[in-house]
This record gives sequence, C-alpha cells and structure tokens, in this order.
Amino acid sequence: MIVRELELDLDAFEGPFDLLLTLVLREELELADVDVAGIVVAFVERLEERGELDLEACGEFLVLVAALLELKARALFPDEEAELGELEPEEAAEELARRLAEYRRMKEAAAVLAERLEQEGDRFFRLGPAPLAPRPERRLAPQEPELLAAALRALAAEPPAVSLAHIERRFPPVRRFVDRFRALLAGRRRFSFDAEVGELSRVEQAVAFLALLELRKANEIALEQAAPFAPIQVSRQEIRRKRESDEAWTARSA
Amino acid sequence: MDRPLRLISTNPLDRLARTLEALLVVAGQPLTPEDLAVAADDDLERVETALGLLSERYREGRSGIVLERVAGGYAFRAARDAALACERLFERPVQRGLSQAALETLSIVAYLGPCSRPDIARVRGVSADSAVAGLVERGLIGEAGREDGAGGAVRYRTTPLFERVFGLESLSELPRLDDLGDGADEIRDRLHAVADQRTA
Amino acid sequence: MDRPLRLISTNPLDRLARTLEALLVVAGQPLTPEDLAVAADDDLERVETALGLLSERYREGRSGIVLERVAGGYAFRAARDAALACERLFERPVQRGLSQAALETLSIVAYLGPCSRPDIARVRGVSADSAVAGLVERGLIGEAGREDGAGGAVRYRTTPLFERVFGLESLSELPRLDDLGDGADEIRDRLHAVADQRTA
Repeated sequence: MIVRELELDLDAFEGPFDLLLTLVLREELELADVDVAGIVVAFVERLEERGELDLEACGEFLVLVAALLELKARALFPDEEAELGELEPEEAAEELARRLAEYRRMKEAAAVLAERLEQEGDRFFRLGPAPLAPRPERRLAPQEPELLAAALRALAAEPPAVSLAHIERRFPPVRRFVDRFRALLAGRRRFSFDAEVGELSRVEQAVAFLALLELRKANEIALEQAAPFAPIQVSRQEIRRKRESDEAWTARSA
Repeated sequence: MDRPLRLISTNPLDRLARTLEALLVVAGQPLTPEDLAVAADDDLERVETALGLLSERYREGRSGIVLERVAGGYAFRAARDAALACERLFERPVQRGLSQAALETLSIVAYLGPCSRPDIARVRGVSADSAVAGLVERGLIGEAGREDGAGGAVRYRTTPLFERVFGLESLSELPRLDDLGDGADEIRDRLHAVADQRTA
Repeated sequence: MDRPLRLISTNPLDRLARTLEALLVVAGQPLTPEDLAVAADDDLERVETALGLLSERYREGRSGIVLERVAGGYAFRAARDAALACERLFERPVQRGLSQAALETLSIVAYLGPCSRPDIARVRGVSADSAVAGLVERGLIGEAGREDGAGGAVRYRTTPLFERVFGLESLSELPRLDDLGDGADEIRDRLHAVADQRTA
C-alpha cells in the first residue's frame, strides 16, 4: 500500500494524499481547513479494506501525519509560541488542546450558520425604511464639550500591553519565583521550600518547584530532602555565596 | 344583508389589527409587541391577540406578505414562494458570498458575545481584520464599546440584522456551544466500526 | 358551497397578485408595473389587472396596508387612520448620549479639522464608515471637499448643528488639549503613534 496515493475526500480537499501535502507545503491550501482526523480515518479504512497490516505503510503514515499536525498546530497559534513557552509542556499541551477544541466548536458553529443561511435564503425582507414612510428626525440632547476632549484623550492614551493576564493568573511565570527565591537567599543561607510555598495554590506550588529546578540547574542553590515527601531544604551554593559575600564586602568597604 | 360584515369590520380588535398592519408595513425593522402596544396606544394582551390574528392572515401559502417572528419582534417579509421573483428584482448585499472566514468570525462574535479583533484572532489563529471589516460593512456586526473602557481594542457584537438574516427569533435559538461536539465521538465511532469489522 | 372560493384561491391571477404583494413588501422604493412584470416573469397586462385587484384589497378603510400609486410606481403605505399610531412609532425620544464610535469620530473631526474616512479610521484603529454615515445622517458633520482636489477621499467637518448641540460658539471654544500636544498637527502625530502601537 502506498501512503502517498491514499485517496482523500475531505471538505477542504479531494484527491491523493501526496497532492494535499504538496499544496500545503506550497501554501496553496490552508492547513487550518484540513481535517487531519479525516485523513487518519481514511487511512485506517483503507488499511482495513486490504485486510493485512502493512507496517511499513503505517510507519510512513504516522510520520507524515505527525508532521502535518505539528504544522497545523503552529499555524493556528503563530504568535503565541512565546506565551505557550512560559508553560510547562503538559500545561502548554492542555492549553493547545483547549484552544483547538474551541476552534473546532467555532468551525462547527460556522457550519450551522452556513446551513441556516441556505435554509433561510428564500426569505426576502426590506432593508431600511419603507418607500413612503416618514423620515423621523433624530434629536440629540445638549452634550458636554468635555466628552469630546475625553474621547480624544482616551484615543491618545497608551494602549494596555497585550493582556496575557488570563494565562498568568492560572500559570504564574517561573521567573517570578526565581526572583523571589534569589531575594530570599540574599538575606539568609537557607529556607524551607514547603514553609515558603505552603499557602500558595497547587498550580503556583508547581511553578515554584520548576523555579527551584531552574536555580539548581544554574548551580545557584543546593537542595536537600531527608526522605521522599519530607520538606525540601533550599540553601545557597557555597562557591557562589563566597563570591557574592566578597563582592558585598568590597562594596561595603568602599 | 351586509350587517354581519359591517359588524366584523368595526370590531375593535380588527381595528387594532389594521393599525398593527400599518405599523408593520412602514417599520424598517422588527417591532416588539411592546413597541406596537405603545404606538397603537392599546394594551399588550390585546396586541398579542391581534398579532395572532395577523399571523394567521399573513402566513405562507395564503398571502404574498408573511408576518414572521424574528430578532425579538414581528416583521413582514415576502412569502418563500416569491423568492425567485424577489431575486430578479432585489440585491442581497448582506448574505451574498459570506466566506468561511466571515462565518467563523460571525460565530465567534455570536457565541462569545462582545469581543475584539484580537479575541477573534486568538480563536481562529489568523488575523480577523478583513473578516470583521466585511461583516461591519454588511451590518451583521457592530461596535460595542472598547475593551477596558476607553483606549482598548474595539469590541463587536452581532446586530438585530444578523438575527433577521439567519431567521433567528433570538441568539438563544442558536445551538448551545456544549452541543457542538468537537467531533471526537464521531471519529471514534468510525474507528470502532473499522475495528469491529476486523474482529468479525 | 366553497367552490367559488377555492377557484379563486388557485386562480393564477391570484398567484400573480401574491407574488406582487411579496415584491411590494420588500421594495425600498415604488415599483413600476414594468419592474413588477419583469420580476414576476409575467405579462404587463396581467400585472396591471393584478394590481387592480390589490388596489381593491389594500384600500383605505379596508386594510391597514394601503397600495398607493405614486409618480414612480406602486408602493405600500400605512392607512390614514393609523397616522397617529405611525407618528408615535417614529417619534423618537430625545437621545441622551452618543455611542462611543460616534463620539470618537466626532472628537477627531472637531479637533483635527476636516478629515476623510481613512484619516479617522487610522486614528481609531477601525473602520469609521458607519460612524461617519450616522453622524452625517444626523447632521452633526458634513462634507467639506475632497483630499487633493477632485479625485481624493471626501473630507468631513463639523456643522453648525454640532456647535449648537455641544453649546459652542465656535470650534475655538473646544476644551483645550495642551496635555496631548501643541496644535492639531502634534496631536495628530501622537494619535497616529498610539494607533500604530494599538494595532501592532
């Protein structure tokens, strides 16, 4: 079975799989419109018709479909890699899945509207006033000139930075905890992680733990734990502390 | 001999119905029973009764003028069997050639309520600027203030014309978002069907 | 007993009359018998006959909808005895405020001097077409020549009605915006800079 010759009959495309790939790569077909699940089902059905398991074809197909899916995901969220990059892989995957589901629902809603338009296409009505109807005068109460000044001032105001607030609320940035732990360790040699994050939400605790790993990776801290699930003790790395204290001394003596 | 007829024609409810006909034929958009009651200077209950009479008189198959319930009110339109004749005479600037992008944008605005171009782009994954501009021009969506009060991005919502074009009594007539499955079930079913065939 | 009635209801002339009703209720302007004949794909003489039927059905005292013959052709209008109700329908309460879009557009035209729709759209970050059309309709702004002579975009300026509504003797009485810049040009530059940032 030759995967590239797989015949597809999708909403957005009809023809062999390799033509679809070509069109997508030439950007002549919007990948966002391609129903990848439909391709998978077509492949499985074809496989079933043949009645034997063609491992080589399965392998090739998996590689192609995985690539297609990745391209599609990236195309759907072009500017948000940075935003998603802030998240842990699992969280990012969850966020992507959530948005894909939302997009998919909207596409279905659009299909419902299209169908409705088709059904209601034979309803003609008048747009605008009747031919011989009176033209009403729309009177306006006296207005304050200050309203105009306020409107223009608002247009001249710096726009709020593109808000990622809803993401941040759920997933505070790792950076915040990195800074916080550094500040803590500038004041004392060690602290108890559990005591420090005890009052935070689970998500925040998870992100705080990521910050710990980050600091450990950079060799800024040492982690100790007496036993699994025992409180985690965080302390400054000795070498680093020494250098910092030297600098501090110099600074103070100057 | 013509007594009974005369009686009917001076029946106050019939008079009210005539007044409502007049109001509906000059109105540029659907009128609610409340609008009609105020204009006719009559009470709501009687207006509702008269509307019932008119709905019967102006219905498909009986009259070329049809009274329909749409966009939260009542409006006259052409009977469906005159659609071909209407097409020969009238342009349809609103619904003609709505693109897939426009329909998706329209769904997002209809379902998510007032939202900005960045909101729409976030769901669609591509810029919504030209789709939004096209829908505003057709009068299917309109501005609804700005995000964060002043200064933010302009937000849009669907217009009564949207409901009219799509023949909706109100937005609540759209299928619930929860009922628009993500299609996963259907795909799973098809795959199961294949699997069952295999073991059979 | 109901034979004659049944005959009438399936009479082709009645069908034609229904089609004409439909066309007339959709039309935004009077339709000539010729227009109607083309749309109904029927011959002019039959259309005239059907119009005669309809004039009888839709006449004063009999129906709230009246078929009127005017200079440009035929059109439906409201019956005279519903005139008071129609007046109440069209009598709009004095509007208390302007929409955000209207206010923004008006402030741009008032402070920056005559501007075209593209100018306004650039500052607002969204199309100004419907806001401009609305303000022109209410007489708050009016056309003031074209950009770069004949071929350019139409520019708009505020009207004397605008000054009356805002209680201004002249535009020089507008509240000062020194905090935004020195003079219209500087304010315009600043607005453009912010708008570019907003759409970025």
